[in-house]
Amino acid sequence: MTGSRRITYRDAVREALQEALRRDPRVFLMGEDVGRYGGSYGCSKGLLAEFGEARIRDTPLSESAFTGAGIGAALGGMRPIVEIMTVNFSLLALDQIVNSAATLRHMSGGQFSVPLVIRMATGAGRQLAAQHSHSLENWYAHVPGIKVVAPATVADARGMLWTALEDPDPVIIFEHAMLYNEEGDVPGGDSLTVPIDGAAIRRDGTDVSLITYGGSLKKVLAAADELAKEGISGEVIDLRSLRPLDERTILNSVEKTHRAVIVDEGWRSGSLAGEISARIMEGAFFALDWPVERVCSAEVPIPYARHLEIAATPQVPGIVSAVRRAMRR
Amino acid sequence: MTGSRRITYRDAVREALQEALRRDPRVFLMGEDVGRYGGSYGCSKGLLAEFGEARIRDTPLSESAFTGAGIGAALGGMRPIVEIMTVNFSLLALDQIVNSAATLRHMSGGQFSVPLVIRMATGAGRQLAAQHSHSLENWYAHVPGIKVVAPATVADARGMLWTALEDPDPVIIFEHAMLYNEEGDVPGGDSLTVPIDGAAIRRDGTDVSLITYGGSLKKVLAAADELAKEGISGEVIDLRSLRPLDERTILNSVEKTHRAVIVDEGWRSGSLAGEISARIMEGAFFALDWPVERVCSAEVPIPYARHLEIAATPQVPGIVSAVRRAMRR
Amino acid sequence: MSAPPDPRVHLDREHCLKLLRTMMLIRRFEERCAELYGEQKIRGFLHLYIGEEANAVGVMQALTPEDAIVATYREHGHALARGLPATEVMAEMYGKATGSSRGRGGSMHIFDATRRFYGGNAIVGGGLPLAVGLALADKLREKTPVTCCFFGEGAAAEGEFHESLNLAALWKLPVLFVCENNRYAMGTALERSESEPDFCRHAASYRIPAEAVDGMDVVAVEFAARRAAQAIRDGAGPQFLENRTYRFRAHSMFDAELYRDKAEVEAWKQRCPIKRFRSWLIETGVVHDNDVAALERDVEAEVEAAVAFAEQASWEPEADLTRDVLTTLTPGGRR
Amino acid sequence: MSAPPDPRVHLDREHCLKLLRTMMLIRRFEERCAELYGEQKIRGFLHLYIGEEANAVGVMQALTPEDAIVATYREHGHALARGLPATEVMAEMYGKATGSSRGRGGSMHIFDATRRFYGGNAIVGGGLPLAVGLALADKLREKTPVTCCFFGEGAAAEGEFHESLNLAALWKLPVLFVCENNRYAMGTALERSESEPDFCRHAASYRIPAEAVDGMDVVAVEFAARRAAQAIRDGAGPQFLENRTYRFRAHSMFDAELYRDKAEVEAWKQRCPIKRFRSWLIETGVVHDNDVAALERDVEAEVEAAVAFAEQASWEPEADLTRDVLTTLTPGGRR
Ligand SMILES: Cc1ncc(C[n+]2csc(CCOP(=O)(O)OP(=O)(O)O)c2C)c(N)n1
Ligand SMILES: Cc1ncc(C[n+]2csc(CCOP(=O)(O)OP(=O)(O)O)c2C)c(N)n1
Ligand SMILES: [Mg+2]
Ligand SMILES: [Mg+2]
Repeated sequence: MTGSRRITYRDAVREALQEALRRDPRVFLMGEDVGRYGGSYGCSKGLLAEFGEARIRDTPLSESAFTGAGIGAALGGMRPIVEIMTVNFSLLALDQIVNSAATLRHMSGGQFSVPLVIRMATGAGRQLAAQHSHSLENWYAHVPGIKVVAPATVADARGMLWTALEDPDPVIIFEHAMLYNEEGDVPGGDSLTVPIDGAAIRRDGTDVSLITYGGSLKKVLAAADELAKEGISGEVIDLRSLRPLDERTILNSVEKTHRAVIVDEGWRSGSLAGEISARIMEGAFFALDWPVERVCSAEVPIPYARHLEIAATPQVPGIVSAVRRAMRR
Repeated sequence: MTGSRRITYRDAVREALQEALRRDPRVFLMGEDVGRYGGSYGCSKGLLAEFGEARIRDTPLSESAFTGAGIGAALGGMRPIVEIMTVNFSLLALDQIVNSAATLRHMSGGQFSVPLVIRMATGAGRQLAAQHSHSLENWYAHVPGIKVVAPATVADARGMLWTALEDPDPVIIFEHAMLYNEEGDVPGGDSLTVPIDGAAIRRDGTDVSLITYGGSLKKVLAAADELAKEGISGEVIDLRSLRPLDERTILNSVEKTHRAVIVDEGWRSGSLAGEISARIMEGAFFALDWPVERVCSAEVPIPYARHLEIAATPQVPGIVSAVRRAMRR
Repeated sequence: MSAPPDPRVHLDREHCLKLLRTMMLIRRFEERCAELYGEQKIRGFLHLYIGEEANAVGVMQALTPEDAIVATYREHGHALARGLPATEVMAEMYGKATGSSRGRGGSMHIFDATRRFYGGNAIVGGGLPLAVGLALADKLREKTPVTCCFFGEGAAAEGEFHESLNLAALWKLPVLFVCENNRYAMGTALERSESEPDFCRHAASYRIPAEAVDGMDVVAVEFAARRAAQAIRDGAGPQFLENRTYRFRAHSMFDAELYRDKAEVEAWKQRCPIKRFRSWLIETGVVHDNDVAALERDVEAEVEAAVAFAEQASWEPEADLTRDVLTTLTPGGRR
Repeated sequence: MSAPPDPRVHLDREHCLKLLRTMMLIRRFEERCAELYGEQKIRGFLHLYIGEEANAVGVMQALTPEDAIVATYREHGHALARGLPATEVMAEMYGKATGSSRGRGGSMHIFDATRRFYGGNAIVGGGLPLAVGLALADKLREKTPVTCCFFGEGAAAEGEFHESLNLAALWKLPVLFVCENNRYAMGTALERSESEPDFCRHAASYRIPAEAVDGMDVVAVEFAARRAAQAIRDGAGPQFLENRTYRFRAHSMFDAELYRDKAEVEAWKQRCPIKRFRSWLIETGVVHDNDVAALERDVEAEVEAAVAFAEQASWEPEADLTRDVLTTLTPGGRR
């Protein structure tokens, strides 16, 4: 058993794809520019050379048809991985995802499973403006019949894909665009897979529960560091699975800390943060010493200018102030 | 000034369309089967004869293009009303709505407004199964740059359209499919328009705030009647506008009643009910005597069989029990 | 109606009786459904295929049990022609637990995994990408089935039509596209939905070989489908049929049919695929009046047995509401 | 390059200088943008039009100030050719408050209401339905402008292409569709995205008249665009141009160009629209070396003035973040 290795999130995704393609001949990768270009975020570089055109399929610009084709191929016994360049473009494929992938099993009385994995980048931070910076995780988390995960760490990016592929139902994987260059550790040895159904406590704490996922985890950990200097002990929960939510882990933490701040890059109104706040309301109301706070994106299409983009999205100072408010400091 | 009249919701929609088409030559109606067929729910019957093909435009099955064409026509100075048969099919048009209609003004630095109205049916209750029974109101309510309304009464259906057309920004109108045959009063005289930015208290009460919208209002009022017999006085709030939310009306009520139950036909996880619960958490936590309850749809693609469809969606008995729970009865 | 020139359609008595019987079964089954809709035994949307039977029946002859089928919300005919038991289809219309989809789908969502019948799709055009994917799965595993995708002419205006035909052609996938051109999409006539109403030209613009077929002639349909399926099996890539047909009934049970002439409907009814085929069979002496009478009794009995089956079938327990949302049961659900 | 047969393209010295200057301005402007990207003055996605200048410049000659333009995320060329001030476009690239979109759009979202320049759309194919709608608005009011819609050949695979062409043709809308076929969609070559790579055949399948044009020849483009625009103004309905062109640079600043041969790029560079037109003008004596030198200085000065303008421009105050989300200000916003 070798020790852990340090790699980028991008490499973790690539390794995970490579492993899956090697392990299971039913697995193939399909999407715009996954082949010759190497993936718009470079996650599939080199895979075409190893696995060939049949299994690393460049598609035309046809989000609806190639996502639907992924569903069909899953019905037909394959294990497709569909890459949609970013969540923004997934709007073009939503009909297939919501009306077919999510419904087919139930609507057919349990006759068909759809073992499909859809990966997509999400989030702001690269100054790509209003049509390339969405965080629509809560849209997907709203839909019965699919599972939704958001690997926030390199190890999760490395380990969740195989678990998702083994799942008989459609799994959507959100990769925050700001994570691809991040470095992190992955365990050595063979057991790189990680479960996709439970939250992880990324930092233990006693005073306040900081609940987040995906691209915001890093910011929340930084905020917790800062708060620690003020003597505030934040417990950081990385949701990992956005549907289903690991309600137990959230509630256990809040029952201990009596306070919670949720950090979510989605727009505040109608956000996943709202759902979590409601769950805490329902499951831990009497344990709360202070109303659950939310730190979300401003209600604005994300602007291009750097200072405006920063102002529009959750940042460490905003998280720190929300916690101070919750602590009545 | 004549007295009020009793008409169906369907007729209210039709009258509102007719009035708008008569008042403003820039208004036109566009969508699948709005002309010769008279609208899939019969809301535009007779309009083709009065206004002709140019203004009552039957479209091919092309949700993305004709919705986008509505956006373009609005940019070009018209006041289009786009009818999407039901919210389920709007998934095919979401890219245009979210990436263009909702962003154009901000993304252009304020140069363009998009005075577009999109009407669509929503909701379950007609045994149309998993691809025709969605309630995706919270998806739309999540998006900055658009307004979202849900007329729950005949008078609102009659009065909101003109207000929406006068609004310089895109307005989405959700008409619950179970309402079209409902009868109700509309005021006589000329002032039929109603505002689209405020909630309405449909029944005063003191013990518990019952917050709902659209197709669930009738059920909530029925539940309130039943509860009154038990001596529980429910205040019924009809949100009317789902984006922006009239937070003030909600909070004022909860500050008075100290308890709230939200009834929302959307799936529970990620629902608008979650957002409202979170808003109450944030704005009225210390006024609450009991955690806010939600009555939502079950986490299942809506099934065809009548008894299962009923079991999957909010019903009077479920609302009554939630209130009893909140009242600790 | 002329005898088909291709030897692969064997118009022997047995086969002819089968074609006729299947069309009659669909017709009778749906007439009964319309009655049951009136009695509120069947609810939701009910789209009848009456008048179009030759299409499903003809095409299905060209398919083997290994082939896959993707249909629309107007799919009773396809389901029955594929061999789904009328009992289960009827029970599904009732919403019963023994229905093809355990009562969760209803008329628009008939499925049968064992017969590779992939529904039943109520999103117009939504089945096209699925068919592409099913064919891709077969091609990737070097299997040779055909995936047959039925859709209406109205669906051809949707972007999915364009994207799917392009993918299928680009990747040379074994898809048989069958456009059932019944000239109306709800109340919208063909000429108001298509700038180019000749669908073979659309297919050609993706370099997909296409043929227009008399969709009121079951033998012509069978012949064209066999030829197209054979081309696919021979590796020629996707093929396209435009079946020119007509629905005799309203779009659904809610349709007042304001958009078309009664005379037009009557003219098409003269071309009823069942009547025409039956007359031809009797004229040519392949079958006799008493054969037809026997078939009628037989079909009637099958439909009535289906109704009886559906009537006595049990309801899915409410407790199983969230069963099969995911493959592993979701705990909780309603709240 | 041959002189155009149509008298409506007036190749007098002044017009030639204008064509040449505009192409040179776009080229220099974008070369400067690439440098500024290296200096991190410009961020986000930056898609250069270098090599394709003849298309925007040629087409724009056929349009009047009343006409409308819908472009893509590769739209600096279209914006400048339409007459947007280089200063405002550059300030937008910087994200400054005096930029065309107050810094909210950046490179991919240049807008100008006064010039009917409707962006700037970063959803591939997303502009097509908007163009249909703009044209519909004009038609409904019995106005006669043309709406000109630019898009790449990659966009033609999207469903929106199909739906939009069908609508435009069906409703005989005054849309000039300009497909800028530069043979690649990011790293995907034409033959891997289109089963039928001849776009005129696609246009024909909607009965839209179409013409393929040498997109490296500004005069040929102008000529074709004038003819098509005139046909639209004459009431012939939508027209389609396939401009065969090439981008000399990477897709965006993040692209390692693994997908195409250097030799291919070099071969196309030999056909540089600026070089060719300039040589032809000099050969035929329409302009002289010193005219070109003067233009170069002139263009350089304009671009440097734009950079200076952008450099000194102020930032939008953070407090105005949620300004213009709605036409009436939204209270609140961030929380
Ligand atoms: C995406 C979508 N849009 C609209 C509808 C409503 N709708 C159901 S059937 C239909 C007409 C379809 O016509 P066609 O494809 O010709 O099939 P036909 O009904 O004639 O068999 C329409 C508009 C739908 N189900 N899905
Ligand atoms: C709907 C959508 N899918 C994917 C992308 C990512 N993307 C941006 S440009 C591009 C290539 C477009 O190619 P083409 O239409 O030929 O235009 P070109 O870039 O060659 O000018 C892609 C795939 C996008 N912006 N929008
Ligand atoms: Mg039809
Ligand atoms: Mg291109």
